[in-house]
Amino acid sequence: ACGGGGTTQGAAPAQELQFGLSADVPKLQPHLDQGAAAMMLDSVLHRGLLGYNAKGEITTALAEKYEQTDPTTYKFTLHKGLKFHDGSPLTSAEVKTSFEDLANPKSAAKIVSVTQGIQSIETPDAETVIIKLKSPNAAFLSYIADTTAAVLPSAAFTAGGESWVGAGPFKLVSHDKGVSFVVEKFDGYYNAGSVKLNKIDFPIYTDGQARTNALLAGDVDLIDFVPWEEFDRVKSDSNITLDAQSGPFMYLNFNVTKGPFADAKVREAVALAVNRENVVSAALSGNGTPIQGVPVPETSPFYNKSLANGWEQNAAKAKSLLAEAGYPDGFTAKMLSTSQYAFHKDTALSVQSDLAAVGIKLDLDLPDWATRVSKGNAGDYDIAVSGSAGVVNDPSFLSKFVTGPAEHTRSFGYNNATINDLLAQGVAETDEAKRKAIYDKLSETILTDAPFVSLAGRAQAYAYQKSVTGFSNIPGFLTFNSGYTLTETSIVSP
Amino acid sequence: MTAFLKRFHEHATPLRYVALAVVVTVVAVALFAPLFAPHDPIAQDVANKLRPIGTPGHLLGTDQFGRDSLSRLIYGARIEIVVALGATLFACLFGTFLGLMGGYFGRLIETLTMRLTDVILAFPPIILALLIVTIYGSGVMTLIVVMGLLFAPNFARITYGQVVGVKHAEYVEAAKAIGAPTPRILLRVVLPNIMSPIAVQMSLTLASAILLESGLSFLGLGVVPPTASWGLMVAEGQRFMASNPDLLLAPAIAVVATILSFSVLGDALRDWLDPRSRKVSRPKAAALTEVRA
Amino acid sequence: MSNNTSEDLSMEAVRRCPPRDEPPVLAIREVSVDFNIGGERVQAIQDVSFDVYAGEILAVVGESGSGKSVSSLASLRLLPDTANVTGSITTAGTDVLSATEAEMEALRGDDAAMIFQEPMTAMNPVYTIGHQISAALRAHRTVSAKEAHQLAVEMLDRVGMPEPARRAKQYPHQLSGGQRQRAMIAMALICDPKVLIADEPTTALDVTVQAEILDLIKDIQQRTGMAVLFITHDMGVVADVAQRVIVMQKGRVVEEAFVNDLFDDPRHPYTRKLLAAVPRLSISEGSVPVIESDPAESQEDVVLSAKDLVVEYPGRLGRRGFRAVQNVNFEVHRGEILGLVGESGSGKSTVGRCVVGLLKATEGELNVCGHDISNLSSRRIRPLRKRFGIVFQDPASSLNPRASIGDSIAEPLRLHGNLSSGKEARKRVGELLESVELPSSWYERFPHELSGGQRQRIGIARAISLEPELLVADEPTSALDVSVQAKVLEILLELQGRMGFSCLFISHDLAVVESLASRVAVMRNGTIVEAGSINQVLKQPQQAYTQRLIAAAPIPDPREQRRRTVERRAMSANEATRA
Amino acid sequence: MLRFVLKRCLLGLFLAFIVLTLIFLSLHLVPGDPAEIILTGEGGGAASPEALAKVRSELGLDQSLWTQYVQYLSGIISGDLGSSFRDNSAVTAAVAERLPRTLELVAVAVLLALVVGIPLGSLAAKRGGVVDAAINLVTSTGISVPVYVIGTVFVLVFSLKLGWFPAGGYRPAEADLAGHLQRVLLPALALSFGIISVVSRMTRSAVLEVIGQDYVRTAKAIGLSGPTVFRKHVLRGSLNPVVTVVGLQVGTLLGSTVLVERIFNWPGLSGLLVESVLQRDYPVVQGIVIVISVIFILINIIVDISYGMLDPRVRTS
Ligand SMILES: Nc1ncnc2c1ncn2[C@@H]1O[C@H](COP(=O)(O)OP(=O)(O)OP(=O)(O)O)[C@@H](O)[C@H]1O
Ligand SMILES: Nc1ncnc2c1ncn2[C@@H]1O[C@H](COP(=O)(O)OP(=O)(O)OP(=O)(O)O)[C@@H](O)[C@H]1O
Ligand SMILES: [Mg+2]
Ligand SMILES: [Mg+2]
Repeated sequence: ACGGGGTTQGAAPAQELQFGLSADVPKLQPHLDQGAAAMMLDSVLHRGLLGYNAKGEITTALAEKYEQTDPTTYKFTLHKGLKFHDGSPLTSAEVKTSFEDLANPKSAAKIVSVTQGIQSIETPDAETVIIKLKSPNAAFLSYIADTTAAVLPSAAFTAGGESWVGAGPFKLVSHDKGVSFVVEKFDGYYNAGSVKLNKIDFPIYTDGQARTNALLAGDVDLIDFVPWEEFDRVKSDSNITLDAQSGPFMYLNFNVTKGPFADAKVREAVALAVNRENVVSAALSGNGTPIQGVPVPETSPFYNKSLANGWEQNAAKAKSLLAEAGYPDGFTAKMLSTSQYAFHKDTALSVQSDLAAVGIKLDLDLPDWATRVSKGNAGDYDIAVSGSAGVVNDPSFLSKFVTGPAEHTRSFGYNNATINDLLAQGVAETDEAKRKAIYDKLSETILTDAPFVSLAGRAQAYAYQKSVTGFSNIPGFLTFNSGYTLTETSIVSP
Repeated sequence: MTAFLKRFHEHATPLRYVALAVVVTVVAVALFAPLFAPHDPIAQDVANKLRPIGTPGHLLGTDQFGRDSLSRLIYGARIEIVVALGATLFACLFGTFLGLMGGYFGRLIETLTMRLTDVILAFPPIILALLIVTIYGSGVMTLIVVMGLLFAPNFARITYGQVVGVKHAEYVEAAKAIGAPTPRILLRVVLPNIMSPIAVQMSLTLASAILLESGLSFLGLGVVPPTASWGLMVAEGQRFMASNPDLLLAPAIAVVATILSFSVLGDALRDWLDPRSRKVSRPKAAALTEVRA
Repeated sequence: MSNNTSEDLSMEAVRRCPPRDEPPVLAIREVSVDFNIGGERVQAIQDVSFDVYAGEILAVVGESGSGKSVSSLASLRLLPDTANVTGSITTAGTDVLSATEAEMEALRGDDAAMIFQEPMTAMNPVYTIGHQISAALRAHRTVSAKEAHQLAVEMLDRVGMPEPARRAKQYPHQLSGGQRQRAMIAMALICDPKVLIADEPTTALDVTVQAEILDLIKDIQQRTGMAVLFITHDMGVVADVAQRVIVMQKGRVVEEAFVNDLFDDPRHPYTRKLLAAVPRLSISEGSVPVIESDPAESQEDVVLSAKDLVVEYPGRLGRRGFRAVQNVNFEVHRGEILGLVGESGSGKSTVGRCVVGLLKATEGELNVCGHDISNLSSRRIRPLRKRFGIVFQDPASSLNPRASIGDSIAEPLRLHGNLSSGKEARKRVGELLESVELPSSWYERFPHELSGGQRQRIGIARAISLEPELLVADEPTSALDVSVQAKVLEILLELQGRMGFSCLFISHDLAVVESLASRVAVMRNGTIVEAGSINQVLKQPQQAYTQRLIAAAPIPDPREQRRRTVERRAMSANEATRA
Repeated sequence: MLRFVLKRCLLGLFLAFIVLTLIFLSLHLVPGDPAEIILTGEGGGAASPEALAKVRSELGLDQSLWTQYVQYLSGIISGDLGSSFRDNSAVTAAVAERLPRTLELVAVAVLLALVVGIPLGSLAAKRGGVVDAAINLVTSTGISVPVYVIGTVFVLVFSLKLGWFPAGGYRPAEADLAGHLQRVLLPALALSFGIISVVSRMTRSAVLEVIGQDYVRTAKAIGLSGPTVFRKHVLRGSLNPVVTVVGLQVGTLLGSTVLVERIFNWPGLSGLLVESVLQRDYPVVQGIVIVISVIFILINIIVDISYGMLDPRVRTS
């Protein structure tokens, strides 16, 4: 294939990367951004105090160093002479305003549930930031290492948090709406010396197949979000590396305010009735992992093998649970999913077939995504297919799926005091062994109360030409932070 | 019926017989789908997914759920026939009516009818479909109405364009002069003389209907899964096109064959309606060359 | 135009002895044509042979549907695909049945030109006539578009088109029947063809124009030695122009003779019948068959009256309209046939269309069967329709091409005739077909499968199917051979006798008008210039135009016609000098 | 003539107003909340009720429908199509940027369709028999294979297999003309497939209709060559339905090139339209629909005028 990027041939490759991006980003709001494409841009344009390395370990970023002075106090020391792309200085004052915004419920920051726990932010000098929490939070650092905790220039807050100017390793040089972003290396970056790429061109390819084709044709060097149907095709190309990690996961929600699913037994029956292998195979083209219990990643220290398979398929047990709940002959219910995303629809179809086997007949409601979200938020469903990810790999991410106001990613009307309690204990506990015990307990509760039914982890993949080195897909939910590794990426001659 | 067949035979070419056979087969298969289908079209068997065409037991292979493509194709014919034909007929009747009225009467009626079509046309089809379906929910009936509404303006405009050309013809005047009431003039004089582009448009619309059904199914606005429809199968197949082209092949061929057959029959209808071409003239040309030789 | 006797005499000589030493320009040998109708072969002509030599006019007369048009179309290989032609045809040196398409293209329009029978459908409605004529020229000559247009205008002028420059820019539908025909003739003559095949070229023309056209053709022929195959049913015209005549019947040539011989001594019974049926203008014979209607009675019963009728055609795209009829007044009484004659383009058809409510009068009053038709909505007119009928001038375009002729005739019966069954309709249609001398088995045929005269008869059958009180007949017999014409006239007279039917009879054939009408009105330039009883107008014409009209009417006697031509030329020469 | 155009244009404005009102109302009837989508993105995000309320009020969605409508209308009258919910940019600018791109695709596709479709249809009509059947097969395939399948095949073959073209994308013509043209060709070709078929089938039927007319025989009789007869008389007489369908195709395509745009990654208007619907970006949807409808209404006016041009018997008044 002929090179569109002009980076695949020649002796000394220009350090210019063509990155096929999966979506346009109309507005960049690092504190809010949840989409893969937006987070990718956040990770090159912006930086927070901390970051992640390729293995998913917390590293320093704008903060040269940090320490936890007591269970609720963190002290960060910034690099000297930090600058935003526009040349304005980045000092502790900017860090403070940024964190205040992150903690403000009205700003809808992605990690607001964590940042709301901030008691105070002190800035004794231009390079020092001291953050005090109301109560200990074992996962606090993981959260603020996410791209969302970027430090933004104060101008951003008058623009509602929108910011194309940051303190990240690259600065935006042009944005052709719907077509591409171009960023160039920012010489004022604290670690500019180690950044090898001079320029990254992000042509936008919203269609997965088109994106894959562009990579295979050599038009681009790297793509994100490889569609599952295309994994085999990409893998079979010897010039290309497919870098997949388990990412977000698919699960079922219930409307627990009415009907059969108000009964935990029925929900558990559902959990036991579904064949997760089929979901992986049919909806994700086999590129995922069945999750038969609480979705704590296997790599996590909190992973408990005995609990991880608590929802192993068992149709007989499911049936008896249904009978116990008073539905020996099953019932009919409405299942909400969306047709806008094929994997959501296919997951629904797979589940529909499994549940039919135990007598639960599901009528599918497959509107577009916006309607799906509205209906989810309004509880206009009996059972729903969802897909989401935690922000961090720390099990505290589970709170997102079981507590909080009505929200389409959560079972409608679900509220369980025991679970809420255990979650609170979990983040407050700093001792790892004790934490593990708490989360095991939480897992057990979830297994029987089934506030959601996990189905499968989706393999989230980047794919790139062999000439691209240093880029890597950060495992787990951190896959969306993989843009952090672009600072180490370079292009070598093949 | 026998008269029809006789008339058909008059214009018949082997191709037209094949086309008739295809259409009859599709309709029969659709009617008696349970008799023909080897499997339950929605029964999943993920272990046997994405089998290629020619797999024993799954003649046309299986899809990503391991559902039998042949059975889905057979059941899909039902939906396709109902939806595509239904929408086409609806569009044709409604649109032709509007066009006839607008073209023939002119003035206020023209303004009302033709501007109504302008308004419908002004909405990009996908948007109109999306709006209606999201508001009223998807389903076969909605599909028929949506697509009928969408395609009606095409008929209206084509009819209109033809009618304005024909309405001053002397034979129309002659019909007026013998006191034929206007509806009769429209139906018996004007319509037969403008029928051929309408007939062509019908076969085109049928194709568009299947395509749009496919597109809408793709956007989840079509028939509700797991019900099969050809359009849905084509849309699904496209996802796996690069890796498993077989999945697309069967429904695509079914769609092409059906549309081809309908357009061949459309041509037959055209010839049938056109007295000038009603006697197939090919043998005559041959005779002429014989004479010359 | 000079008119000395010696030239006439030399012409007479030519008529007798066409030059036979050269090969014929058009040679038709044992040609047979059959058509495929619904898989069956229908023989149209059989073993037809004749020759046309340079400088000669061969007239073809015969029964309507006898294959005259088919033979002429065959000579230029213009028959539809459904036709099967055998035999041999040589046209201007080209073997027509084996020539390549390119050879045919070079032949057609240049060496051999054709005038078609029905000019309405034969001209492309989307081009101006000027354009179409210059296209015919430019197909064979390298001239600039501008020059070609100029020549086209000149040609139009020569064929007697009034205001040729303006007309050249008009579309066929904006012209009267006769004007279209003149455009058609201009198109055929523009390249000075070696052989001209003229299929009823003057049927739609009033006699004055007809006379001019005939003169023109003769003129060109003398100048260039053009051979002319002249199809006509008008024996007067035959007498005027032809040197030799062939007579066709039922697809065969039944007689071939020099013109004088044919009139003096017809051999074949059909020829005799034909000549016997020819209506003759009384002035040429001295005896006047007068059909006197009782004026006292008819005064009461005015079926149709026009007062200060004005009709205007709207202009296209905002241009000024055209006033085709101006302040016309006339009355038709019950049981009366009013003849309407006059110059081509004078507004006769326009009046006719107005009478049946197809056109709205711009001004004035038009009373039909007791209703002021110019003020009625079309819905109110409809019930009246069964009381009046119309025969359109152009039969080809007035028949629905998608309806079988049977259905076309049955339509009024179905609408008004409260038929009890389809069978009855078939029966009635069969009767009607037979009454216009067509086989009742033709129910299923389509208009394009008929000859011009046959189509015209369909139009007549349709118009009389309801036995109307008032009939507007626009040149109803123009395309009919005289024997059929006689039959049709008989039907009209019979209707008149039986049920007091009235008729506005538009015609350019004065003899026909005379044999049918009791009164006649003469139109020119949109006004009625003279009106009165047949005797009055035809015997003592007051207006110069009427006089010319009568002088121009051809007489079916070659010697007499020669004399009249000389007279007429003298008259127009006088007029010209006076003017 | 001028009066006719003027009248139709005024009427067109009124129609555009109706379209506008309809689209405005129906968009608000459609379930789905712009604020939710803005805040949650495509991912499985969650948004707090406070944040939702804040965004709604920023977008003016908390006002009554009537107020929103009046505001929108007054904006339109002053030539302002509003600004996007998603990035606050002016809709006018977005449309101005995207429209030419889609128009370009459509124009190239329609041009191709005319250049190929009319001769193809004529050939089918003239030759009949096997040629006709073969063309019928090709055109039937052309109309029944979805454009996204054809497009995908093109990419797989021409870009991946043969490497002749890039696999989609867009380069502004003024910056990189060659790159621009390289990327126009395949999508336009894919798009033209269906139109070629439509044009060809319409042409075929219309030609058959005209070819038996007496005036065609006359044209032959004056010695015009076969091609001239065909071009000037047969085709000319057949154009009416062809013009009609081409007009319809152009109009319809403007809003329906989304699938091609997606497959070839062409940042056109149609893609933006669909995306804006999915994202419930009302002002953008409204803006685009208005622009498309105005164009369509104009096309229809042109087509109606052309009836009068093509056939003098049709009186345009
Ligand atoms: N549709 C039309 N638009 C404009 N002018 C027209 C139209 N129809 C006829 N005319 C004009 O009106 C005049 C009268 O036409 P009309 O057909 O009544 O003549 P006519 O007396 O029947 O002649 P002919 O004997 O040749 O048939 C002619 O000059 C003709 O050009
Ligand atoms: N296209 C056709 N298909 C079938 N039959 C035809 C066709 N054209 C002519 N005929 C038949 O062939 C016969 C001869 O027709 P032709 O037109 O030559 O008659 P004609 O002598 O010119 O008569 P007229 O004086 O009435 O014009 C008629 O019986 C007619 O019905
Ligand atoms: Mg004839
Ligand atoms: Mg007339």
